Amino acid sequence: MSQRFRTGQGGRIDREQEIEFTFNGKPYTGMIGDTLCSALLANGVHLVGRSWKYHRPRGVVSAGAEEPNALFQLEKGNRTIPNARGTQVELYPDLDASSVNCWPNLDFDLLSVNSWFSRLMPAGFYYKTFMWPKSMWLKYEHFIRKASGLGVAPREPDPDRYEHSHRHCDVLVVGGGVAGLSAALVAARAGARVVVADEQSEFGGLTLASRAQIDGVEAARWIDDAVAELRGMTEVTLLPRSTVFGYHDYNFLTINQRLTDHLPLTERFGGREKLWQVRAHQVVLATGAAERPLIFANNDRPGIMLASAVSTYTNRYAVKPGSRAVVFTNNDSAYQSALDLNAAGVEVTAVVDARSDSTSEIANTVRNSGIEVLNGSVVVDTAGRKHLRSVQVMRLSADGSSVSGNRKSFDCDLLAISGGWSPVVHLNAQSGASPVWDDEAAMFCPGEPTQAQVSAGGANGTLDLPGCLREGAAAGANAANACGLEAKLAVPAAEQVDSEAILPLWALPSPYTRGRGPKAFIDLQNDVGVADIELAVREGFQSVEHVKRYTAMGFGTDQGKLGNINGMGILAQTMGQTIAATGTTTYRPNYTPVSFGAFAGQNLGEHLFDPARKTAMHGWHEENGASFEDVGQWKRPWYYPRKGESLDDAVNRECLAVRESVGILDASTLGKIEVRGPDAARFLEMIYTNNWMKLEIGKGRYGFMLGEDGMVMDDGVTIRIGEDHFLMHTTTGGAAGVLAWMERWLQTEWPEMEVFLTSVTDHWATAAVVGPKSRDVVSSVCDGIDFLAAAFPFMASKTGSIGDIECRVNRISFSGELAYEVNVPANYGRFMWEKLMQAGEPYDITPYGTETMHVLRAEKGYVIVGQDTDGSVTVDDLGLGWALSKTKQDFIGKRSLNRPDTLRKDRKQLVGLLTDDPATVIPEGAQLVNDPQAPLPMPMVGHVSSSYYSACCGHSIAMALVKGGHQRMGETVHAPLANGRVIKATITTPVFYDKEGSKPNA
Amino acid sequence: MFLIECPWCGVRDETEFNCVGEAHIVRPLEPEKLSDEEWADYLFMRKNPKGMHREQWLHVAGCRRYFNAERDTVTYRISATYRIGEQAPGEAGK
Amino acid sequence: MPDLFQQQSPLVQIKLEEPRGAAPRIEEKPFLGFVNLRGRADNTGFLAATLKVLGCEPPTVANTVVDSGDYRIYWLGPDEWLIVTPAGQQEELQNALQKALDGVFSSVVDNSSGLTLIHISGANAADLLATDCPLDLHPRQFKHGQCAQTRLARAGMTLSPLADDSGFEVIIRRSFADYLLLWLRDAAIAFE
Amino acid sequence: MSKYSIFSLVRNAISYHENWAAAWRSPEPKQEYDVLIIGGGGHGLATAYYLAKEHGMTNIAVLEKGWIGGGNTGRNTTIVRSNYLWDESAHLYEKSMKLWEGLSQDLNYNVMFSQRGVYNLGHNLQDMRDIQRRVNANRLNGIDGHVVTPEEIKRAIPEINIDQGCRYPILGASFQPRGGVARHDAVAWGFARGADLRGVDIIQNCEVTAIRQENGAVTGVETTRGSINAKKIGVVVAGHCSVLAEMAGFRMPIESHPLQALVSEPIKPVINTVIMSNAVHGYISQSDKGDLVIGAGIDSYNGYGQRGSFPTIEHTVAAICEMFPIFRRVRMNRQWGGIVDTAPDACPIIGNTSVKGLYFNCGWGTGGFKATPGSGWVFAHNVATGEPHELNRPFALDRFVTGFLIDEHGAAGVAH
Ligand SMILES: Cc1cc2nc3c(=O)[nH]c(=O)nc-3n(C[C@H](O)[C@H](O)[C@H](O)COP(=O)(O)OP(=O)(O)OC[C@H]3O[C@@H](n4cnc5c(N)ncnc54)[C@H](O)[C@@H]3O)c2cc1C
Ligand SMILES: NC(=O)c1ccc[n+]([C@@H]2O[C@H](COP(=O)([O-])OP(=O)(O)OC[C@H]3O[C@@H](n4cnc5c(N)ncnc54)[C@H](O)[C@@H]3O)[C@@H](O)[C@H]2O)c1
Ligand SMILES: Cc1cc2nc3c(=O)[nH]c(=O)nc-3n(C[C@H](O)[C@H](O)[C@H](O)COP(=O)(O)O)c2cc1C
Ligand SMILES: [Zn+2]
Repeated sequence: MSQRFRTGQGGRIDREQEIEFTFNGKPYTGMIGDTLCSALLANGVHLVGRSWKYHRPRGVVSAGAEEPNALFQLEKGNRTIPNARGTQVELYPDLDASSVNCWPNLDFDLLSVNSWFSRLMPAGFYYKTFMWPKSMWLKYEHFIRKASGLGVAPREPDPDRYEHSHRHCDVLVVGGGVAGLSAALVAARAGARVVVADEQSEFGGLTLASRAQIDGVEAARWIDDAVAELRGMTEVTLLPRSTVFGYHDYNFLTINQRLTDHLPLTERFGGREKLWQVRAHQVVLATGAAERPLIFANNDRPGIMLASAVSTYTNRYAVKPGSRAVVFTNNDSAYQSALDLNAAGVEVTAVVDARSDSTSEIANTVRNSGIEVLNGSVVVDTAGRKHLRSVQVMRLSADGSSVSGNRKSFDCDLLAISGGWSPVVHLNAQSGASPVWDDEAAMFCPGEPTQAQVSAGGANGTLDLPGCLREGAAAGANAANACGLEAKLAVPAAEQVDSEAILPLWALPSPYTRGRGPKAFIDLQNDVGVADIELAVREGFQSVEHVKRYTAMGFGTDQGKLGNINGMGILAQTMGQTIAATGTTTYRPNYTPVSFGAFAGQNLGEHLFDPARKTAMHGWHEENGASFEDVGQWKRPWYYPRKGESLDDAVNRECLAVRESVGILDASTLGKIEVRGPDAARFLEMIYTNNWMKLEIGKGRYGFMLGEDGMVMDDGVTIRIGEDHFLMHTTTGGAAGVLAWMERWLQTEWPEMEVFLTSVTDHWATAAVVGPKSRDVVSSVCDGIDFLAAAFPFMASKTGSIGDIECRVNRISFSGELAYEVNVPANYGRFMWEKLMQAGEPYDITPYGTETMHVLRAEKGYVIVGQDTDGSVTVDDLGLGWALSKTKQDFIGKRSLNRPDTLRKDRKQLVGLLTDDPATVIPEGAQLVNDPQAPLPMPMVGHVSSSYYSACCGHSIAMALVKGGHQRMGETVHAPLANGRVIKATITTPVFYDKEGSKPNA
Repeated sequence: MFLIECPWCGVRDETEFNCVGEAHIVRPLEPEKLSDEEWADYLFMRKNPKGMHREQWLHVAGCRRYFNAERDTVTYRISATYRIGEQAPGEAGK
Repeated sequence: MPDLFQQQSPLVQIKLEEPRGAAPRIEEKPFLGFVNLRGRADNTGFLAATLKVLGCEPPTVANTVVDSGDYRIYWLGPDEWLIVTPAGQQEELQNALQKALDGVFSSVVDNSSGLTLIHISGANAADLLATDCPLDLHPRQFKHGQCAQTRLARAGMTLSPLADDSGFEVIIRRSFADYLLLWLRDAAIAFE
Repeated sequence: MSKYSIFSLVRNAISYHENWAAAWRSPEPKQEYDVLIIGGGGHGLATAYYLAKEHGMTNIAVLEKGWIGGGNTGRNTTIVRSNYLWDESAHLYEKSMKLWEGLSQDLNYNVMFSQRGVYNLGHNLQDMRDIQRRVNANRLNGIDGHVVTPEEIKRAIPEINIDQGCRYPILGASFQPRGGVARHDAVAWGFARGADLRGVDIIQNCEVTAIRQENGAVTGVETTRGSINAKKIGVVVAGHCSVLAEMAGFRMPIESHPLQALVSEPIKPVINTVIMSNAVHGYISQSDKGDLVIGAGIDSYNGYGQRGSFPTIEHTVAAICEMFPIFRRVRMNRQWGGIVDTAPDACPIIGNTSVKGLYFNCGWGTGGFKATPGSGWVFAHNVATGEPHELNRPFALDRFVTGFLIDEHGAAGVAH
């Protein structure tokens, strides 16, 4: 028979819609409106999981975010999720759930043997053992890991989408209980932009399970009306199924909205979750209060449940969480649960109240309804392995320190417990406030806010319905007023019910010798018991943070929502100090766990993880089979393999083509910065190491930029276009940094300098046409330029046109060949490229990529900043001291070159290397030694920064940084490789090709 | 996640900015005259206070201006932002 | 006047598609002229010269944009503006400005190929941008006449709302155009 | 004080664990000590331990402003490796690695040092050059490691995405088999217990508020628990070193930044090694409890708030999902931040200061957990003898004057 424990009427479930689901492979039915847990309870299923350490049988204890036990693996395959909290999983047709962390199955879990050895496994036991023999730890660990973890991660790629949204609002209301709704109503009516987020599927919070009245109608009706009114307002955003999981600085809050998890798998379209990033002028925290359990021996059996959860299951979900109940409390609120159970037809055997007396109206109502109330009594133990069978009750001494008398046993399968209430202060604490202990109410209340925020209702420690409504409305009004609006305070009315004071109880007195009786659990998920805290204190772990870390209390997926406050009470008790002095552990995001996918959003994959910057000729490169290299965010053609060619084949071919005829390279990615103004030259004098004042107009010059620490930071050619006008080229990866760096000097150090910088990197498309035939190619394409060597010498720059299109041609060379860089506005980049290709056809013009560019420049000994330098290399180290002005008084980085270390003669210096065997290419990154026979650690004298086979030279070439290298020409070094091979090489100059440097001047 | 008031653009999200470190570090006029120690002071030594800090920010995704902020490094509260060349708040009369 | 037919916009590789469902329309307005202007706003010579050419002074109120004849002038910074011109007019403008500003500390740089403009329209235009733009796009906060350089996903943009709810203009850098379009299109799926 | 072992565990189980002694005492501070160690993180406690063990100095107090191990020691991603590029770093971290390898036994405290290997991924050609360079240097320095291909990585970590079509594909990695992780808290506690056993006073809730000096030499400190005299003071306060330096009257080349980390919910083991990617800023391993432990990038501003900014977390999680697409459905449980003390060359500063008897050990930045035993060991030598050990001599403060930086940062520097 299905749903045996469903009540005959009431509840917010849709009785018309019975749906099927499976738990651990067994079919069950439930209703739309159920949670997985309420549906299981409706079917009389109480054993839902096993605890983490001892694998004790566990059941549902709560009806919300604090649930530590009822964790499930939901679904299989690519949509599976581990550790879903069953109290917050909405039931949908064909839901497939199974228990986590038990083997072979929930009923018979082999690792429950741990329970027998539990005495050997107190808090921190692993620090004390598994140390011998030393070599065994990895083996021990192997088995420990086997037992670790709860659910399993999916093994297949996630089919779902995750979305993001930024949102600004006047008032963010967190929690849509009655406090939150009243706040939202008042603020929204004043015209505020309001966002209301609640983690549940329905707004209303705890009051959904209440039988009270608001404004003269049933509470649930009032809630429906309030929600309808809010929904009708354009400036209000209602976010159900939305958990505010982080409260950061400057009223920045993050919300995780679940869009489809409540739907059957076949109906899940669109994004699965949406991460809202909200900036709120004002925040109203109306997150409610959570009930605390009471801590006694064997308090973890299935069937032991928070009293408020019991009410929620009976009233909201129309489920009887048991057939015979005992209620155990230290305050008034659980009496309502006794009445709710009674009304639902569950027999309530007794209310056990630790307080010596209870005379409030509700207590009397309970008594009058025929339920026995045992004052001055506590539950001391329970029985029933997989489901509660009975509880044992004893008398509490007047001072609350001990129990006495006979143990009275009550048969029951449900124990509803209430140890008092804890305001949900998580977000208040995350926002920077320190929760404050209220001794009388026995709760941590929100601390003094450090941001524009107010707590209201349960979240503020106000537990009565009229109080919640009042505080909510006031908070809404204040928040709206703080935004410059004029709010009208309207407080919904509800009947005031008086209640009597709570008797705070932490570790309950017990008939057992302290620490020797059955376990009394505080953190159910991590199996932390009272004895663990006592042990921690005994061993010196006395700070609440040490206790947390030593026992793992509060480390679980519930982050101690259920147990932490009790844990702190017990710690205070054990230490003989106040709870205020004990304090709480640090509250941190996330309030409840959030999918990684929600954080990542759509920003994943080839196109969206990070921008891929592309040049105007990118399409051509793709169409012509280029293989690409990532340089910074740019995509650059790496090489253009022809059919069957390897990287080496292609590069050899490309290199030879350039040296023998002509090649073409897309150089658009180099940074380009316009430097303009009367002080432009003076500015460059400071930025670069060489001289700029006298550079002729129409000429370019190569320069090094140093950091103020004297190390090479960037390099490139800068062209003087006019007296006050330069065009600077930077490295591809360095462009943004160089611009920001120069702006910084201008804006902050030399604001009097009249210089403007403008980035034109994206505006110009650049093709480098390189090789002995380059002049023929370029001159046939570009008009209006005299290409004769005398008229257009090396390092000159001229403007002309390609058809009607303006172009700038720079005769600069990074290859040591005759070469021209042709620039056109990038909209014409591809047009230019194709023109050049066409004009180059007779010379078999060869497109080449960065790899060939690297080989060509290495043949000439030209460095690449970032490859041949690493932030610890000076211009002198590169052997390029000529680039350091001897005449300038100052330039950035100059002073650093005079420090003892930069003056050292044995610094690592750039040299060339030649191997004996011309075919042997030393791997880049090889380390160099003088004596490869030396014992380890073997003294190293340098490393290879660039190394290639040079088809043009017919042998391998390498550049290396070698200690004192400039003085070691002709000497031998060795590169011992990982595979045991040692390559011998001779130190040479790094210039391997056209040593006299005549070619580019041709 | 800060909200930062760019002295030019107004209040903007932290992600539009870059923090580039301590403010009011003046480059020595004649570096060559400094001892190695003095140069190292300029180059590397930082106040790095716990509490009020004056630091430089760049509105990198906005107006590309550098400006100064006075911020508490514990609470992260920004008490003022001001343009380069302007006096730091509370500095007047000092 | 250059041969306009030889031009390729940065988005040439991406076919613009009809929006589906309630997704906003995303279209490129290619080949506009973009001229970057710099000068000191407290320099009367600068203001006078620009007024002569542009028909108005460049806006000195931060985050505003003004229309002057065919030109749309965006405030980019206290000494920097972006002038958007109809296709092909940038050269003329640049020359005129340069001439007028002769001897005045200033800089006029053609960046027409470096930028492109995207128009996003439709009921959900603001929400689409809000997917990953941290600016408050509420019409009360960000209206026609205002502009902002800000961030969209992992790239920069210059954004301005158009009159009459007709959407937003987004100016982006050429090399990021591909990325941003793919990104916007992916974000638009949420509204389909 | 009983030795920890399976036997003592059984013996104590029989007596209901009522007889365990405190792992360390909580004494009142004395008027005077021979040495004060300021900072009860792993490094400070290790210093005290080795001072006692190796140098026979026992009249020592460790002063901790909060609870021991509550600083970066208690909030790091626990990655241990020694495959650093430069000789100076490599030797120091390798010394530490050797100490790790016998640490549980030495301390008689299981710090769960788990040598399950560390991968440093390369995502572009320059990354791969740097990896080659570093691994070659490591091997010649006697440090284990080799370069592995994407396929080899995939074999070891089947869940990783080595698809070459993704934005920053994995091109290879360095692998140090002896690298791994350790249980961070246990390191602090183990050193504390070991030091306490040898007579060291561990004094918590004792914040140093001033450093007293006379004639250029230290004489003691003021604390929130009164003033304490000592002629030698070792400052080991990580993110707070500039604060202590200011008390002593000088500045440090240090900036303190937030560095964040996060954990997932516990899941059954899927990652049995450690994976680090500098290029995309994600560091991941899985603890023995089952949570994925993930380190993020550093925030750009100075911060002592032990919290950072959300976008940093957002980017790191995206990087993790890019590397491990299956984790999109796994959930993040908690995130937090620490205060890392970063030096311009990303290397520590260990040694004497201009004040006699005052020694500093800081600048470990994003990567000092792995150095804990080695750092304590060399610093103990430095404090005991007044002179740096050969291993820490290159890390002296004066390198910022001479320019002798050890640029792990610029050169293929990898964090953590
Ligand atoms: C998120 C994160 C991830 C990291 N990941 C790694 C990693 O994977 N691998 C790795 O090797 N390293 C990592 N690190 C770095 C590593 O954590 C640190 O370098 C290392 O733990 C520093 O140890 P410590 O003992 O010097 O400092 P801490 O543990 O910070 O100890 C310093 C102590 O000094 C105390 N103190 C400060 N001021 C005073 C005062 N005035 N008086 C008294 N006491 C004071 C503090 O309270 C603190 O307890 C990471 C750091 C962070 C934050
Ligand atoms: N009788 C008692 O002793 C007692 C005790 C406590 C509460 N109550 C009753 O409970 C009600 C309290 O009303 P209330 O509005 O203050 O609280 P509530 O508990 O009814 O509502 C709080 C809401 O906030 C949501 N929430 C919490 N944290 C959230 C987060 N981070 N993100 C999104 N949503 C979040 C919850 O899902 C819940 O719906 C009143 O009716 C009160 O009388 C009674
Ligand atoms: C390696 C490591 C693993 C952690 N695992 C967990 C965990 O499983 N659950 C948890 O709640 N916190 C975990 N934490 C985080 C701590 O709870 C805590 O946030 C962190 O130590 C920082 O301290 P604080 O949050 O108290 O400031 C872990 C921390 C570290 C360093
Ligand atoms: Zn700005």
